[in-house]
Amino acid sequence: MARKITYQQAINEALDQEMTRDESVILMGLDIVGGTGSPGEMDAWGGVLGVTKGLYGKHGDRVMDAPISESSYIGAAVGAAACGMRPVAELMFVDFLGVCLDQIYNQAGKFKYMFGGKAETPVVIRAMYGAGFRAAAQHSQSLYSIFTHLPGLKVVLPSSPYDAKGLLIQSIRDNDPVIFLEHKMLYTMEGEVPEEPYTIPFGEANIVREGDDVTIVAFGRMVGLAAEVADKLAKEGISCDVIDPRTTSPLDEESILESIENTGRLVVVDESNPRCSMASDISELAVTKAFSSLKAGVQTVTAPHTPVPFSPALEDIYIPTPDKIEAAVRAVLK
Amino acid sequence: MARKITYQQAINEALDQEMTRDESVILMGLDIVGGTGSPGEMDAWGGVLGVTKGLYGKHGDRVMDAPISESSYIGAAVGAAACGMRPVAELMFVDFLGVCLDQIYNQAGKFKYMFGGKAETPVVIRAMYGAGFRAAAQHSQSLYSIFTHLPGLKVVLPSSPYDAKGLLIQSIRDNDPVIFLEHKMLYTMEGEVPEEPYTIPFGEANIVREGDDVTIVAFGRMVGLAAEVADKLAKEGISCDVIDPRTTSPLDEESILESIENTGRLVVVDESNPRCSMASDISELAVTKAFSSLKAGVQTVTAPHTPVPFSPALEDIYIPTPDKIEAAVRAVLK
Amino acid sequence: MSELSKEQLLDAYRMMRTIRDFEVRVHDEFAKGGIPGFVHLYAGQEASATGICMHLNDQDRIASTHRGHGHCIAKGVDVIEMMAEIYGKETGSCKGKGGSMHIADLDKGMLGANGIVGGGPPLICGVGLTHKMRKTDGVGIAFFGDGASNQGTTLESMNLATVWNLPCIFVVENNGYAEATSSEWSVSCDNYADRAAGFGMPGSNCDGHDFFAVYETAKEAIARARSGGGPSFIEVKTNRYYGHFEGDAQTYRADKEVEKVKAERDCLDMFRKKVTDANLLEHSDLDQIDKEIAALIDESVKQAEAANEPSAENLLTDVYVSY
Amino acid sequence: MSELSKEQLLDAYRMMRTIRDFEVRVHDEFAKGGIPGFVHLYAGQEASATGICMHLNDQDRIASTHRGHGHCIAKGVDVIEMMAEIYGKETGSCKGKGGSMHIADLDKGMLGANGIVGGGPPLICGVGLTHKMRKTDGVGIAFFGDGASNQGTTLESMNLATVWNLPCIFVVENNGYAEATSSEWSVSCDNYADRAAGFGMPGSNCDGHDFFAVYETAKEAIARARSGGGPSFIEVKTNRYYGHFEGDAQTYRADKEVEKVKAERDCLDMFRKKVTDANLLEHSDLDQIDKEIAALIDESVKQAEAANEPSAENLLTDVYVSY
Ligand SMILES: Cc1ncc(C[n+]2csc(CCOP(=O)(O)OP(=O)(O)O)c2C)c(N)n1
Ligand SMILES: Cc1ncc(C[n+]2csc(CCOP(=O)(O)OP(=O)(O)O)c2C)c(N)n1
Ligand SMILES: [Mg+2]
Ligand SMILES: [Mg+2]
Repeated sequence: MARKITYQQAINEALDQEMTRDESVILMGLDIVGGTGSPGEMDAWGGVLGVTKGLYGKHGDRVMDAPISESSYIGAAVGAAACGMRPVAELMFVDFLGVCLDQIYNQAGKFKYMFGGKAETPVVIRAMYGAGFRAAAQHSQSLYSIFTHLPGLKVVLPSSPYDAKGLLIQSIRDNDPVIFLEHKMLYTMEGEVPEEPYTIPFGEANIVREGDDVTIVAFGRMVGLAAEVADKLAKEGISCDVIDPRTTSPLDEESILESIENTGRLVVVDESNPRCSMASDISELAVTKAFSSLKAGVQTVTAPHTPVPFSPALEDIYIPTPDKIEAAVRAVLK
Repeated sequence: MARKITYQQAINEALDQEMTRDESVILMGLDIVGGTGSPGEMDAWGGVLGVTKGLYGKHGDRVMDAPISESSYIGAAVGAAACGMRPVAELMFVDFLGVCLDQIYNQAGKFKYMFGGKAETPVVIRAMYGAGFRAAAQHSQSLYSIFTHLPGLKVVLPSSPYDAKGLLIQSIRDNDPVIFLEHKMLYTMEGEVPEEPYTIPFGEANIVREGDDVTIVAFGRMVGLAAEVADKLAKEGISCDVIDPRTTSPLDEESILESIENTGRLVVVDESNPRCSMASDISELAVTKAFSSLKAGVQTVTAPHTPVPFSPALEDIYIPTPDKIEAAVRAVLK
Repeated sequence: MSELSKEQLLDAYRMMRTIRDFEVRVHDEFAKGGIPGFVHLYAGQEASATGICMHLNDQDRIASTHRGHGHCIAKGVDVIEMMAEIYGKETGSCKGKGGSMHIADLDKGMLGANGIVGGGPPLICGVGLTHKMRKTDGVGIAFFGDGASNQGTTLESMNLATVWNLPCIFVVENNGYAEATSSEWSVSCDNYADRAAGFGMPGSNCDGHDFFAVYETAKEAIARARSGGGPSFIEVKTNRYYGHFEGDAQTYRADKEVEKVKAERDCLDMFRKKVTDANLLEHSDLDQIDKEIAALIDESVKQAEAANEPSAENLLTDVYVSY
Repeated sequence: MSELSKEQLLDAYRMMRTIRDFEVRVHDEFAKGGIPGFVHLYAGQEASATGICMHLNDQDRIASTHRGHGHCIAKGVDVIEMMAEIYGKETGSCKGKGGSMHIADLDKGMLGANGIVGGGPPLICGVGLTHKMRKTDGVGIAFFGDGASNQGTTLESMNLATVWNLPCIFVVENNGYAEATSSEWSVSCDNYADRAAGFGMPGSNCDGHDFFAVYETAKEAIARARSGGGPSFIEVKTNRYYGHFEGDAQTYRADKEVEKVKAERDCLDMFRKKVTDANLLEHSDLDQIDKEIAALIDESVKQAEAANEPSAENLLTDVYVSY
């Protein structure tokens, strides 16, 4: 499988292939077509960063722009899912969850339980997340901990083009509501991606690097940074097990625990704010279920408990860096 | 201080006294007056469970009912706070955050930072939370982990009438946005409460029981259950330090760490869903900052990763019970 | 009125009577302490759900509110299972996990009572969209209250339905109050038709005590939606007979407000008078239904009381299809 | 037009010219790579912010949008600090922490550009409420776009403002597009006045290229609000000269759409023609302003480029007043 495409192309391809395979897959969002009702070109944008470009041309009215009314168009996706469609709704930036969360967590996420099992809501919510784009406090957050906290939702954080495609196809075929989060700084990342459709099961971590000295659990864009650090330290003879859980809900506890049992040392790298975060969650896993294996306290590397600053100088120190990850690895080894 | 009043009365008294003291304190919410525009009695409800009853009679138009438009009336509270008022907005049930979260976390919580420090937003959002009322999946959640995750907000969880009054007065006088969460099952709890106004500082835990064997950190309604278990175990010679952090943001890390350093054993009791929760957060604190003191793995007692069931039989086993807390304490002592 | 067959008229009466008796009984049983939780009753508003749902078939879907029993019954949800659900029993429509505020039956096209005010209208856009994509002539009906008409989710959905030209009908059941707050105060437009116009759709209103008025108004809107003419808005002017929820002392209401409506404009009485005056049905036909329904409701309570609580395993099931 | 003093006319022109030159310069500097992040320019819409804010004093407050530079300048925010903010420098209005999408100056009554579409209208209800509680004659102005007019937060706020009778003005700057999507498609009402009526408030519209039209329309609405007459809605029909954000190829626009507006209805040209035709100002007065502003904008860029990045400590400050 020699073909290399970007993370963004992988997402586009997954959507395209699933729409081709299954008539019930429909897309909706803000300017995911672009140009609707306008005098110029239709499909002018294909999403604010071009991720859905071309899909309107191929699939016509199954790709729909919406007015800026996230509650109602995402709610419409939820309602359509409850009627047997497989909608993929784009919430442009995950930061906008504040105007539409109810339809996601109180409706989609709870139907099955509240209705005694007699409902399925196979909706996918795609959203961009993450810092690094100089997009400031309301367009740069990593809010996946919130979705992970909420029962009834599945949460997916692809860290590579290969995972993006396989996880998105799985998300669309999955029968539960899925939050599929795309890191905006990864869109241009290239990687090998098979042309044919394939799925990656939820709840199965990817062991990105194997090692026996330290376990590093990292999410989304942080996976690449952790791997980079692991490669660097490998030259010094420090070997790290770098685990990308790929989905935070469900979580592959087993792989993480197995690794901790082997290494006895854990670093968690999470781009989100630190409180009640995935960094907390994995730390809890270690101290409740693998305490006897731990040889040192856990180290977490996260953003600080602050909004995301606009200033590039500040944003660069807001985001966890390889240096900080390396320091954390060295600290657990002390 | 012999006077005993309920948790609910304590809240009412705090609001009343602060409104009397400071003209800029105003209240808004759904039916916090009750009867607005109606042909019958005004102040007919005083809140859905009567918590604000009588305040309209005393303070008139400074207590305002709103249409069912949480984003706009809570946003109005945020905007008024940015103009120098001290609004206390009631979000009837915290479960409704899904229709108004943006104004809370992207606006109120970020103004100061985004505006380079040149803003203050002294708004208080009061909301009911918690299970036990047979109110089912959309009226029973404990969503404080979400607010705790978000920088810029302070989060308060009073566990007694005394704390409710002192923490609410502090919330109103505080210059940051505060989420003040009232457990609906505690409204009828009685306790000694001074008549005069007083404040309880944020970020100072209350040591509810002192002990040397096990640290129990518990939140909100769970504090009482933990104390009950501690009292029972005390008779067997097991002594528990029961810590009520009272505010989850800021968090009194010091008191918790000090206790763990002394006991070496930690149980966290959190009514919320388990993932990325306060149970995770406190576990992380222990394993990152007090690892060398830990003599055993941490035990957490939480609700399961499910919505809140309606059935009383199921709800009773959904909520952490004294039995489960006791089992957790015994487990960390093994 | 004359267009309805005798069968249909009997059905309409049966539906309204079922709702009424169901609600009166829940009220009584709640007062005796047999029913847990928050319960919002639909008594008084029967003609609304009935006049609208009489037009619907199983492919049509409705979204309801916290005050959902009437909509459930009108959409054909099983009454025995509903009562068990309200009691929180394992034989309930939702195995006891939902309760009064979340009764649903998707197979019947009933997308659920909803604990979130304004929760339903976005979902109904999804129903309309599904019908549109599948090129059926099905429709979606969003029932919501006057209070809910001010929720952003409702307002957005009205815009979306017009922009996407969806076969959706927005039915505001204006019973004068949202909890204790008057709709005259909380709703800023003089007339709901004005608000509909602001979202590019036709708006009309009707007397919610008169089954036939509701039926006729809905007929037009639903026909329009079925034939691709897009969404409509209907205000049903109605009254609720009980408090906002069970336990509400209702001091915000005018003196004798409900008594007066009951005496002068009760939907069951009005229906009976109209159809018997016009000699379309006999009193005895209706009395017969009254008897049947009384028995049915008795049976539902008996079965609900006798049913088991859900067993403990149920706590952890039904969260996901797979996890 | 004649009611405005020479001083005021010069002020209006200066404001519009400042906005225009500021935006043109940001456009150019962005293209050169000097400015990070998402930048949305207000060029073309100057008469809107200016015609409205000319009526305001420091106690009046406005809420803006992602396209906020023009509103800032019209409300008196310092241009030198604004430019530094857009560059992310420590001398910026927000110490470089906010950037283009979050410039604010509460002392000037500017409650912030806002990255959330529909974020401002609820805040403006709070401004109106504050004035009402304090019994001042201050007002609050919510600026928002045609796209934002469909956000639930905006719609709810219109209802709330009427119900609470707040001194708020809702100004929709209809520039024809929300990103690439046409407002003719996304806004369901034929006329924004219809939507205003649905929320119980007067609605009017005006030509957003004509400063005087905006000024007169706003005058009435603001006077009404100041005297306790409640909220109003104004549609300003306008055009944006650049893309949605910098980098937008704008293929969704009609051929020569912007060129045409620029040639025929540019707000600065129209203003100049009107005031000179009426002999209220001389061309030389205006040329003088052009020169001053060009120098000011040059200076702002020079200072912004020379200023320091915020130092690392700033990352952790300003989250709370105390913690
Ligand atoms: C988002 C949200 N806000 C508030 C509530 C609390 N609440 C439940 S019912 C209700 C009143 C609803 O009034 P209306 O829409 O007129 O319906 P009615 O009760 O009259 O049938 C309120 C405020 C809620 N459930 N959800
Ligand atoms: C809640 C939310 N949804 C979507 C966006 C993305 N977005 C930013 S600007 C914009 C278009 C706004 O259009 P309009 O209100 O007409 O303002 P204009 O850009 O034309 O000034 C969109 C969709 C956002 N920032 N916030
Ligand atoms: Mg009502
Ligand atoms: Mg626009």
